[in-house]
Amino acid sequence: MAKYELLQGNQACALGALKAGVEFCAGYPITPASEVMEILAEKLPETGGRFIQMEDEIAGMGAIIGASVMGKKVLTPTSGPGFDLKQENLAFAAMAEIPCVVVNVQRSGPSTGGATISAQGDLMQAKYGTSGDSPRIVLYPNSVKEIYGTTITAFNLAEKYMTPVILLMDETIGHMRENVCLDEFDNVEIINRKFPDVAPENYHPYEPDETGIVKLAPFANGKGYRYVINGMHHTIDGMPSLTPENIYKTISRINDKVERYKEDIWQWEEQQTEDADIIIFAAGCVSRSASEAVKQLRAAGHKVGLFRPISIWPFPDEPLAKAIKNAKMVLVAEMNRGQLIHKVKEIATDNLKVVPLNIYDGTVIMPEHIIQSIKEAAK
Amino acid sequence: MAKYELLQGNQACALGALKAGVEFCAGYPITPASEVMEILAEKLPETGGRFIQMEDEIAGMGAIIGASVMGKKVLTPTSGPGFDLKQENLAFAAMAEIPCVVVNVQRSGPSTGGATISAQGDLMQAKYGTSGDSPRIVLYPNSVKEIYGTTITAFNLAEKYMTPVILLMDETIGHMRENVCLDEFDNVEIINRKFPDVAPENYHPYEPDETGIVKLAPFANGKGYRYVINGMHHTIDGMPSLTPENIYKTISRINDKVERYKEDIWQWEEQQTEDADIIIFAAGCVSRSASEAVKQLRAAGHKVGLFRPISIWPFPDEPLAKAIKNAKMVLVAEMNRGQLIHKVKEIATDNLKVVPLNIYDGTVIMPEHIIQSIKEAAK
Amino acid sequence: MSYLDYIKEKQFPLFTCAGCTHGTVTNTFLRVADELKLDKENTVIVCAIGCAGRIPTFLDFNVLRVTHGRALAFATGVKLSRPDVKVIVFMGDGDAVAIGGNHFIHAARRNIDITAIISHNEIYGMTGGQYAPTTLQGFKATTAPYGMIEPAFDVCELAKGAGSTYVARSDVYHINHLHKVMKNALTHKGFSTLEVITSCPTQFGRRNKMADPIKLVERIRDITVTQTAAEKMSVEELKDKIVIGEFVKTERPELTEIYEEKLGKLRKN
Amino acid sequence: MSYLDYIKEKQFPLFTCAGCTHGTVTNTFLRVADELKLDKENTVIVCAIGCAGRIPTFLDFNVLRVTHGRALAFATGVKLSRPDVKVIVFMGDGDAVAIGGNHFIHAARRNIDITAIISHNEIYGMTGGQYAPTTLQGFKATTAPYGMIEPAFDVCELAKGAGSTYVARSDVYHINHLHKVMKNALTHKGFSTLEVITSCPTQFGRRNKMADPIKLVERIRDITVTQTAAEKMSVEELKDKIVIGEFVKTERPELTEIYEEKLGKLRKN
Amino acid sequence: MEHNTVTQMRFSGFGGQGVVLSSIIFADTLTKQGYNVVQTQSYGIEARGGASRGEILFGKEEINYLKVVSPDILLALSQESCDKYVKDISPEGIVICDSFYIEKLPEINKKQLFAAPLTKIALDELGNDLFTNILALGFINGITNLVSQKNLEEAVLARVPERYYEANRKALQRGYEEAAKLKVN
Amino acid sequence: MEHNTVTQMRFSGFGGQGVVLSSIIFADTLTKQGYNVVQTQSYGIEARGGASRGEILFGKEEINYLKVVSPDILLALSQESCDKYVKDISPEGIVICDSFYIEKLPEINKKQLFAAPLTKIALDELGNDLFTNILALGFINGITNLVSQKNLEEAVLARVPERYYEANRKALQRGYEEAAKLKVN
Amino acid sequence: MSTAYKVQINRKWCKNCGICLAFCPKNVFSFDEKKKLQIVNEIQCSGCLMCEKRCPDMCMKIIREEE
Amino acid sequence: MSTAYKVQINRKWCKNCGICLAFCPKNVFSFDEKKKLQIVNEIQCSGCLMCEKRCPDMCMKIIREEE
Ligand SMILES: Cc1ncc(C[n+]2csc(CCOP(=O)(O)OP(=O)(O)O)c2C)c(N)n1
Ligand SMILES: Cc1ncc(C[n+]2csc(CCOP(=O)(O)OP(=O)(O)O)c2C)c(N)n1
Ligand code: SF4
Ligand code: SF4
Ligand code: SF4
Ligand code: SF4
Ligand code: SF4
Ligand code: SF4
Ligand SMILES: [Mg+2]
Ligand SMILES: [Mg+2]
Repeated sequence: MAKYELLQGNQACALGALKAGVEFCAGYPITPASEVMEILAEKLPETGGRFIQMEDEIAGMGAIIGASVMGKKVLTPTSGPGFDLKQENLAFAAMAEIPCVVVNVQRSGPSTGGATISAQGDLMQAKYGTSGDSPRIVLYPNSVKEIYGTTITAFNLAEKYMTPVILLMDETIGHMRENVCLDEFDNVEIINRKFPDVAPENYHPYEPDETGIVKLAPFANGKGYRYVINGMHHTIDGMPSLTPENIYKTISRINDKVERYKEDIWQWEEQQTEDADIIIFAAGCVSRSASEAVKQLRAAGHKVGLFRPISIWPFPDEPLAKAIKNAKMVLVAEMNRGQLIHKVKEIATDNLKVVPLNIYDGTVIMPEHIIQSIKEAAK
Repeated sequence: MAKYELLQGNQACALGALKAGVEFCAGYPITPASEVMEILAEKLPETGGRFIQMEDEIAGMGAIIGASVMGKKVLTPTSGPGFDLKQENLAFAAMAEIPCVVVNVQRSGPSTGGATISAQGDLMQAKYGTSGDSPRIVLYPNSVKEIYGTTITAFNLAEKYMTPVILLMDETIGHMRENVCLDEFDNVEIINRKFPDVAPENYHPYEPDETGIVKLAPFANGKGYRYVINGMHHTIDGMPSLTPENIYKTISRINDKVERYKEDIWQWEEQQTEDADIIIFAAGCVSRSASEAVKQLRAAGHKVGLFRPISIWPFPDEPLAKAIKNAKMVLVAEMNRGQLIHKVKEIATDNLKVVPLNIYDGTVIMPEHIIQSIKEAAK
Repeated sequence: MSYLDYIKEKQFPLFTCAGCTHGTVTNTFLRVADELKLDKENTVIVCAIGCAGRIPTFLDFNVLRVTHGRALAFATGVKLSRPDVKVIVFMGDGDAVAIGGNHFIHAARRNIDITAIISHNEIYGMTGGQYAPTTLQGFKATTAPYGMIEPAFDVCELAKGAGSTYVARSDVYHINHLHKVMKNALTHKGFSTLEVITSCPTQFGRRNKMADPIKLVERIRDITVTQTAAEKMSVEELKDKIVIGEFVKTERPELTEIYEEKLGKLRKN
Repeated sequence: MSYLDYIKEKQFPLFTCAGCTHGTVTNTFLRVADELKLDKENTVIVCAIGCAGRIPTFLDFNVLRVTHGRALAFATGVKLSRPDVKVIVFMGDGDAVAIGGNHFIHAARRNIDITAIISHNEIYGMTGGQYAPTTLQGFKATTAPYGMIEPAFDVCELAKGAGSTYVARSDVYHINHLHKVMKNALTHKGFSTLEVITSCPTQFGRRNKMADPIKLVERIRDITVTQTAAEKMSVEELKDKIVIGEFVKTERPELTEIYEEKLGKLRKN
Repeated sequence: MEHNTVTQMRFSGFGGQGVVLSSIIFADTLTKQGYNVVQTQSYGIEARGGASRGEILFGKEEINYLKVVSPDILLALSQESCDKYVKDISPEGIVICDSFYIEKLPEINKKQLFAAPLTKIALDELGNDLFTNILALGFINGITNLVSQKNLEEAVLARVPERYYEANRKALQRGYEEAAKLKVN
Repeated sequence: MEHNTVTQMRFSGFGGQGVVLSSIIFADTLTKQGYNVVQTQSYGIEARGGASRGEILFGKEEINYLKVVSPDILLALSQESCDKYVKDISPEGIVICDSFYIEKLPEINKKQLFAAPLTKIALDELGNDLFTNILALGFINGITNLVSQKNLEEAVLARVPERYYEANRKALQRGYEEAAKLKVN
Repeated sequence: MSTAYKVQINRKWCKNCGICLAFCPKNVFSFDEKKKLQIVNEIQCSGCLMCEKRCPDMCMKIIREEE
Repeated sequence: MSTAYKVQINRKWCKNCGICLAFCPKNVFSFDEKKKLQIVNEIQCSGCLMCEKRCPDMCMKIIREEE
């Protein structure tokens, strides 16, 4: 029989990470994300892993990349102001193609804002927070159970595509407890990065095979794969190089892989979109309220559906385009001043009405808000 | 007679800042932005101002905000990796409504990338680099002369709207010298932030009048206006507060003012758009090549025009929408993998073809590239 | 004037937990401010995030409360742009020497005329009890569930190594000593560091079998020794003790003064 | 084996300017590596941005070159996750004690078994000659056009204050001394700091009337004094001198060892 | 509307009284009994001085309301929390008060109000007011009988240190009995 | 196409020879003479060892080409830079070489090639090879006569320390004269 | 003429932490059943001010009264 | 049997900085007209290795030759 237990969102993240095989966690405390590392601090020693609280978020990000270079699966949790500080090293990880998982349990910003206050303010930053073009895989679960599964996915994608993956969470879900059953994850697939399959003499760490994904040997692997990892544009050997060819190759490789495999990365949920005139677009905790709104509105005879991106970056534009093809209106409900709505507008054709619902006072958007917005817009 | 001189882009920025009345500069060296502060280090003592090289970019950003709180006009120059690091304190300035000018002379990223390499990779970051919703005024000149004027505008807008302003530049223009004539700036308007006009007893620093703009008295003003400046959500007195009302008010006030006065902030240039079938959308150094392309294509009988945003944030969406209304195609030429094209697509109607031209190998997009792209797309 | 004239009474009571002796540092500061007749108008207090960093918002000065760890960076801008203003920085230990460590050592190096008052409660109070770089080995914290592993900073040694021209340590039990050294710190010209041993019953005490605020103050009483006493003690006896006193008191040219002296003459007008 | 077996000959010549003595530090390191028979496979070199930070990419080890200032943070992850690996960090002075200052003092506090070799050339070479926190007062830099105003760090004092268990300074003129202390630093257990006085003719020399690389090495010869000599000198005589020698050599439990000792028993399997 | 099949509970008091823990334990028990459960709590400074809060939403269907708006059951262990939250309760909602701290009981329908000097009982009979929160759990269940007392006890023991098993068992039982007294009345 | 009304110049040599400064001074002079001018240069490591580069685009119209692609005038002060850049020159482009360092002169149309031992002249006649770059300016202008020698001299003096005025004047003049010699031949 | 001291607690600010109580050399204070601070021995107060100066909430006041 | 030393410069790497030259106790080196390093006095070399160890470009090699 399925065994249910009561887990907190942040706890589910830590447990999911352990399931995925996390071996190293470094971070700096910040509300509302601290529980993730507190639990890992307790549990990692049991599996021979290590936790360290670093002097700041920059160092936390640096330390996990250092450990990942040694072949470990790594994670660092943070929130708004800390996420700001991690951007530079996050870009390094993307550039040097080092897998890692960065958890951002969102709080209300900007700046110190409100540490215990829920908000969805970092959706664009998660993609565009760093200078230059770098790829970003960003996952955004909406329940405690989904946090567990998505954390595993985050590690899998990081290792598969040799790139940082961001797990975005809401304070609301991170700090909430729900009854969950984790039985279905018993046999979940766990992916580990690939080891080079050529001899050390022929090894060029940054020359991928036809899959487009590099195979970086962990440092000090005892097998003679020795090379340079470097955040400047580089040659296939990792040496700094500023020729147009190497610049082009580096930037293309790190970005193209996420573009190329986007269909493998995309995750989304649709509820009753097939015949819907009105589609609610919502992610994270708001999608829970949206679900409830769909239920109530359907019960009242309205053709309403829900589109929920789980992978918000790469943005599931094709699935969304398909889902809204026959709709007349999309309500984009966000706990910010309008972020993903820009992506929806980008996709929307001229005859689709795109309506925003933005609440950013720290309270969660409730089903009533959504219902009311739809009623008003439909007038 | 007009007096022409040969100035470097970064030098024009420093001189423009002095013209605008800069009194304090703090920063951390980084190519290709260092000249801005090197020149200010030399010149500021002459006007009684101060320069200090801080221990890192975070501190540079912190120090200028500290000085601005004391009523000074302030600037910090940086580039990619340093801009990453400034994000947290930049958000603080936006939140606490402290005017300041942040110069980002873009280099090729992500990460360390190429310090001396030109790129337009930070256009989205300039808006979305921080957690939470915060306003951003971002100006993007395309010539040495325009850098001078735009730097003055940046200070004026910062002081007028009590918010940070970002001056984006290209390595290409920052490091380039051009003959310029600065005579026309002799009588340029210089704006200074407003001093409170109520008595200290009735003063609530974060309660704006009907203009929506706060009047923050410089600290230690000798007149009894004493208060708290704070990066948490706050009351009208600056005290930390997490009530929904105060959260809502704070976030709204800091963002609404930029939205409300966007027509005053918007700056753009159009070349021969009136009858154009094809419009090139380009900013910064690329727009120079685009200009040349327009000239050559027009000479060859093609109806081509140019739309160049100077204020890239707030994005001049209405002007752009107007300019492209009758066009059949927009070519968006960027030295990145496609950033502002998302804004163009957001605005574009179904029958407008939006075509990207992206070169990101460190070389500048040349007129030939643009001409060729247009010819191909028009096929 | 009474020491309470330096606070915003309307904002009281303080948000702190019962028995949080960060407040005792405030108490002493108010008395010293009163004694020195600190000019509210011409004094800027800079602080940041954390329980210690939040308290100054309750004081009736010009108060700039900034991002976690960055108070001294902002303060450097404040002081350098207005050398005539008195600048005081209040920080928690995490704020000052974890995330803020770099600004701390650089402000000390520069010998800029700022007084840094660091409330050392051996824990991250505000965020719920994670270890600080000052947490002594063996003590528990949410991120040190098996006891602190890492060695702790000696904040005064660090200040000294970085060049702080005044360095002292005191605690909330030895309240008259605290008063004396705080006054010295605030009247010192140059960068002065005052580390004060405080206590956090909620986050440190609770996890280390000293939930009662009184227990923690008793502990401070028991583990602190004065410099004079310490001199007579063996290394063995000094293990687990914290020495209070004034460790550095020197004169070096102050940053804003050097600036004025070297660059003042360039001023044209 | 020759010391040149530790480099990637194909990548040579070095990118550095003629007479840049950062290369001399490399030269010494290669000889010490050869002498210690450092295992290329099991050694990780971490470095970052700056001229000093770029040189290690030319060495034939596992080389992790990271963001400016952050080498020790990354190195902490490297070492803690693989305590069996030898970790060496090369940094410029800006890299190590300007932007990287916080990681430096925390790595020292933790006493993690890493050797930090800091090339002190008194300037930001890579970025074109801005002052470093080690630039002595009066010297010129692009950002100190009237001469350096701020006081400089004594990097060894800082390391000591932060808790580094081995602290030494040497220079590129006293090449045999450099060799000796580098060997000691690399064989020390715990966090070891080695500051090496080097020279940057292009950015420091040119602006300070010592454009000729030879002049700068002569200067180093002239301003350095050994500890023994320094002991016999007056404060006045020591002004403008730099003392070379080993300042701290102590034993404290090393971080990864404490971890293993305290938490190793929790391991289940 | 359908969402009313969800029951809302709020546990409140001042920091240190352990109301958050008791809400978690109750949520554990509900989970065990097959309900869908969402538990939330106050965080940060809010959770220290002043009013502390643990909340539960539960029901048989999927729960997509993530916030307690009007509690069907309110536990108040302090005057402040009682005053603050009593106005939120649902029309039929009940209020459970610790009359030791709540000297001014709320003026609501008597049928909806259940009061006992919980802290006093804990102090007098268990020797420590630390057990008040568990005692309150027994009291709530005594009144509402929402869960099996056995499951509740198991849930308590899973969340407290072993050396306090006995005291907590006693507290839980004692609370339950206290409720019985009220019902008899 | 129209953009050919823009003239392209490249000054090249090894780091330390001052080619960037000479390109700036030449651009100053062009500015003074009413041209539109764009001057660029190599930066960073690139600018230290190996080849250093200063470039100019000038003309009477607005300049929107920001990059020298095929120089009409190439100055090369080192073998390396000469070898590297000679292939870029425009069909009619001229190459000006320091034959002291460039032992292997490029194999191009003789009419397009102008060589003199510039560094040697500086060393022998001015006592320091530091003046080579200014000497080269005189030489270039002697050959091209693009600007007035007086304006060029003023531009030089505006960018060098006063104590070197005399030497630089002499260098400029000497370079100009050396070019005259070639023309006579 | 002897010196007496009046002990005043600002109840609105006092959090009943007990620090004044614990270290008062004269045992002037005690807790009531609800752990609320009580003045039980005002007459013994020696005016040492330790309570006032250590109070983390600035709510203790010792007033010197000449009798 | 006397000891002689052969002085080898790796010309591809040498930047002619002159550091070996300046501090050679035996004046083994000099610069030519183009500031290029020359070995002018190999015979005097005492094998002290100062040049080899100080060379920032790892391009000096002193080879001991028994005669
Ligand atoms: C950049 C950033 N990182 C982390 C935090 C979360 N945070 C707030 S206060 C604090 C530390 C509090 O400890 P301390 O400075 O010792 O002050 P205390 O609360 O103990 O007085 C932390 C980590 C933050 N606000 N910003
Ligand atoms: C975050 C960031 N800030 C600034 C820079 C620019 N930068 C590169 S190297 C360097 C300093 C170089 O000085 P130092 O560390 O002393 O090394 P050196 O070149 O002198 O050997 C700086 C500021 C950068 N790359 N990244
Ligand atoms: S958590 Fe600790 S430091 Fe913060 S107010 Fe409470 S007792 Fe004080
Ligand atoms: S700039 Fe200075 S530090 Fe850098 S390589 Fe040249 S001489 Fe060395
Ligand atoms: S010390 Fe202050 S807050 Fe604590 S009990 Fe005494 S008067 Fe109240
Ligand atoms: S003044 Fe001294 S004696 Fe009097 S109550 Fe306070 S502590 Fe006790
Ligand atoms: S020290 Fe080395 S690089 Fe310098 S001249 Fe001598 S051999 Fe050449
Ligand atoms: S080994 Fe000694 S003597 Fe011989 S060339 Fe080198 S420095 Fe001169
Ligand atoms: Mg603390
Ligand atoms: Mg340096």
